[in-house]
Amino acid sequence: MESPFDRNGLFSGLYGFFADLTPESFAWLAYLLAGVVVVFIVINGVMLLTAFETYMERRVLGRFQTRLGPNRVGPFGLLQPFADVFKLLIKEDLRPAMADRLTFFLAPVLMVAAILLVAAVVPFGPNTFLADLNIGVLFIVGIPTIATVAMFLGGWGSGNRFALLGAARAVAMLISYEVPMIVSLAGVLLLAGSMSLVDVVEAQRLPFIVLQPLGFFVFLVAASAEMNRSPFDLMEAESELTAGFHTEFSGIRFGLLQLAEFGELVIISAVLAVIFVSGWQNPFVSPDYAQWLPGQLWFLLKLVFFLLLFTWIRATLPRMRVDQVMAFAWKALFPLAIINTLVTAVLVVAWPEPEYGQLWIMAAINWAVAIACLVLFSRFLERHRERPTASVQLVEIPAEAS
Amino acid sequence: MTRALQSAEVVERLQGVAAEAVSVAAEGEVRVAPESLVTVCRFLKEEPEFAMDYLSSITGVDYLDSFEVVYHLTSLTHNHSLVLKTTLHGRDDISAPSLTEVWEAADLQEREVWDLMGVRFTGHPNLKRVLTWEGFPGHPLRKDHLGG
Amino acid sequence: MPYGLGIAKGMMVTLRNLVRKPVTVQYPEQRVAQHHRFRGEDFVWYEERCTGCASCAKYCPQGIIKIVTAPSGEMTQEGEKYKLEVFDIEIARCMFCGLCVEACPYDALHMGSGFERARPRQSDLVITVDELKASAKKPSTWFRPQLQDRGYDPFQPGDDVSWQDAGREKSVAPTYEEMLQRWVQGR
Amino acid sequence: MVNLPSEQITINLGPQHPSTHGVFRLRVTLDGEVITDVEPIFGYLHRGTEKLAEERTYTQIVTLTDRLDYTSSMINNQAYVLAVEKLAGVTVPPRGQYLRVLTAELQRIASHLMGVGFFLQDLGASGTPLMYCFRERERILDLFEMLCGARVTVSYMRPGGVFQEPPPEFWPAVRHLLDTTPDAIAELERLISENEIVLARTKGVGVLTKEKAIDSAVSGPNLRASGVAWDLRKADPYDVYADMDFAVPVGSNGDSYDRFLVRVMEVHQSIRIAEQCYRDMPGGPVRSELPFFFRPPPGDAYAHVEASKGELGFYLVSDGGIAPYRCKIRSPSFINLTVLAEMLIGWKVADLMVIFGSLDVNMGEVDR
Repeated sequence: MESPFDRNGLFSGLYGFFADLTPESFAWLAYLLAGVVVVFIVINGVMLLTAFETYMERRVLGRFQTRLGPNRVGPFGLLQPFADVFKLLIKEDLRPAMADRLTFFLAPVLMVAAILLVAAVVPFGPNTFLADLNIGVLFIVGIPTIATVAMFLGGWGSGNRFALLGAARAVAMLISYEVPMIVSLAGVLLLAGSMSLVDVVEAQRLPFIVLQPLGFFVFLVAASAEMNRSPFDLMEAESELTAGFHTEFSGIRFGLLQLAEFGELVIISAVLAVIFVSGWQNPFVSPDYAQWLPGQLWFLLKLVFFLLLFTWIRATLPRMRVDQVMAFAWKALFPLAIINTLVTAVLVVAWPEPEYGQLWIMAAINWAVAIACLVLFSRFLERHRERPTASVQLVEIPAEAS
Repeated sequence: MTRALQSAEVVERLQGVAAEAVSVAAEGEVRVAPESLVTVCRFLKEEPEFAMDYLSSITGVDYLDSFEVVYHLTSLTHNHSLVLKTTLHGRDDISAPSLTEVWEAADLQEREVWDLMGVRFTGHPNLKRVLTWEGFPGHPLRKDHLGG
Repeated sequence: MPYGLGIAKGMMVTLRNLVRKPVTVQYPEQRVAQHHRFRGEDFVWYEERCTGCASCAKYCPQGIIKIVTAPSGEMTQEGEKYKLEVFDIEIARCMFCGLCVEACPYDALHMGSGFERARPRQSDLVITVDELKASAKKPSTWFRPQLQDRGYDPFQPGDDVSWQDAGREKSVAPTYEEMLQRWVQGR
Repeated sequence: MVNLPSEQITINLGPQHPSTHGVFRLRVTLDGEVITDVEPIFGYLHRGTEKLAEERTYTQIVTLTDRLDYTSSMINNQAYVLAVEKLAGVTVPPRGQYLRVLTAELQRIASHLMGVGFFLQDLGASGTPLMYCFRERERILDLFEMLCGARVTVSYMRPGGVFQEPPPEFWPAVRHLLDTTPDAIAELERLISENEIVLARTKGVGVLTKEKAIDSAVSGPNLRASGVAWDLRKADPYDVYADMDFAVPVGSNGDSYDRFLVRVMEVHQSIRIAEQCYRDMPGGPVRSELPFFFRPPPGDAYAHVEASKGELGFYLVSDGGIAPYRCKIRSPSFINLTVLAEMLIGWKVADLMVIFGSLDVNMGEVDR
């Protein structure tokens, strides 16, 4: 019997395996079993990746700050995430008296569920994914919005004013950043001609980061806002709101929120790797040539690269203010995304079936537009004509004779 | 070097403002009667010759039979300084006029003197305790606090 | 200046620090080199040098040194040495200012160089006279230039200072011959 | 547009809050994100230093001054001993004065580094600038340990000088520090001072006008950032500052950025002063002999220094006894907070910490 998922090697293989074991009339059972096994692999894979990410982030951030980072639990501190989870599990689960029971309990669960849902459509390698949705791109920008609802539920349900402020910020900001994020992907969709993530990967004869510098930039920034990473971590700004929406969460609930946060980081990095640096393909050569490494490994390397990039950004940048964040989304990112879409649309109309060489011309035009936009926006956003440090001057005062 | 003003000269200049109320306390120090403190301070601040624009500190000192409030004034314009002292007799319910309308800097410092020394400043907009809490028994910097 | 250049500069700074050697010191295994003047808590006290004058107790801003003395009947020639029955330093309240050491006229009390005397109960944070007698004689050189001048380091193992060596009279005080010459033969 | 009913909320920032620099409480009334009312509440760290001083001898009080502004204990020591010397009429040997200036400037670097680091931490930089600042500060504290056996609560100065000659290894260590610190500060400046986010967060935020600053007796870097060229090291030189050649950084806008930058630039000037002290260090004794229990003549004296936070003054009244009759501490942090409430109103919660952080107050000194 032919598998309903032709391109999904992992799934169809498992389906074939279970179909052999079960009678012909129980095809649905084989389908279910294969699904459960793949879901199991994906969820645990994402969880392990997240655990590894928390460890890596802390170590690398430590090194950025010339510290060491956690290195006590296990070799090189590798077991630190597990120690953290164990600690959180045995901690008392506190619920504030003012908290709304339902929303307070629902928030962490909903948040983790939303993140794990996104993992369903991410192709982790050739033939290695759970589902190849034909609206995959929409799915990955739509589903994380549920996490926003969860944040608001958690912040509102805590009955804490810091949490409420954090939740209000979260809703205001995340909804704003959805818009440039989606629009920035429009260029990619025009080039790929499909919303399926597998199609997007296979359409990248040249990685889309080369073809879509502006789209990549907008998506990177909007995505780091989407997963409330520095410099957009307003909703949990520890210097202002103590911990924002998760001020009141403790124990494993806090753990789940952290899992969701870092899980989202992993997922977004995976999506970035898939959409902009050609997923499981070798980004340095055209897919027609040798791939040097297995696709899954390429994917992992790109994923780690983006995780490190986000860590680097976090290590350097201070936080923006809430109104500046909004202004940035609407006044800078949104126009940039629109410009990018328009330029790409024109190019796609000009070369509907581009040769490899024509791709490079398209890339050159896109880069020129990106640099022009950067210069233009610098002019536009520049409020201080002179060097900012010129506001303080050294004054020589003669010491009065004593 | 910040020049300490000659108290005799200052007293002489202040004769037109508050003749009876001022006297020389020591070198660079002028004693002012509490009633005319605000007038004197306003004069010292606004008269260009003195331009005492900077109220460095306000100190309360407990001399058992009286309290002394010491004001350290500085002029950033002329780089000279002057010390004003005012004596408040009695122990219970003593008060001095507030200088908050002359210098904003008097705000927290007068609250501190009230809190720790128990000198009430009349006319202060928000005379509450600062370092101790509302309902703290007594004023801790008084010499007789807790019988000590 | 184009927008984003400041951020890029900052990113390069953090990147450069990524490859720098971390400054972390893994405390229980590694230790920072302490200076020999370090004012620590394991006070060093020489019974032989102490006269029980209680200057240290008087000089202590916190008043945490408790001294009880009694006539000992020893050394009555020199004016009778006092026996110290109690010499308690309540280091729970000590702020390690070292004024007691500065005060000691006979160089009998010295700061120590330790800092790890954490105890669960405050009552355990008292150094008694017995403990002082038994403790390792590794004084800090704080306010003791005579120790510093001879290159003594409390962190060198086996370099204990005996009571004869701890005082500053050794280098400054005139010898017996000198005194004899000046005060007896010279007259 | 529908008029939804809304109400203001009151939140308590502190006493336990990640960025209140100690135990400080702000009762903030918010309209959405905008601050409409602020009431600062102090006193959680009140230890009664002034009362304790009345029970201690003049030398013993030195140890209390360490604990006022624990990030700049050397300068606190200096202010106090200057007041005692003025009261008792004691002269200090030149080497003692130079050592005081050297250590005070090193302490100023350490304190400003800490102030800048925590300011950037309040901006939300996840610890990186703070870590770099602490790395440099740590090296200065190492010097202090070498000098007097303690890193933070130094108790280094005594009425009449400093307590003891520095050990011989102190001098090469100072040389190394003076050679390497400017590069480290330059790195910090590259990291942060032109960062667009920092500029957007701090430029024009929390403006303190010149007139308001003078009227409220704001002092130190905050006053200078508002455009007042007033530095007690220049205006009323104490110890050997009159012989030192240095410039005073003066801001023009009085916003949070200027306050931050004035501190960074003062660090460079402090290095310059320390360099001159190192070069011109005279020989001789470091301390004029003064008995431990000495009795200044009855009278009063006020001495002030330019501490890292502003004008730190000690007003001592003597009744001829071994302890001061009254010891008043004019703490710069406390008086700088006079302007806080007015500066905050109308800004957002996120700006609250920026403005508060840029004032660089130390609660140990506020509450005394």
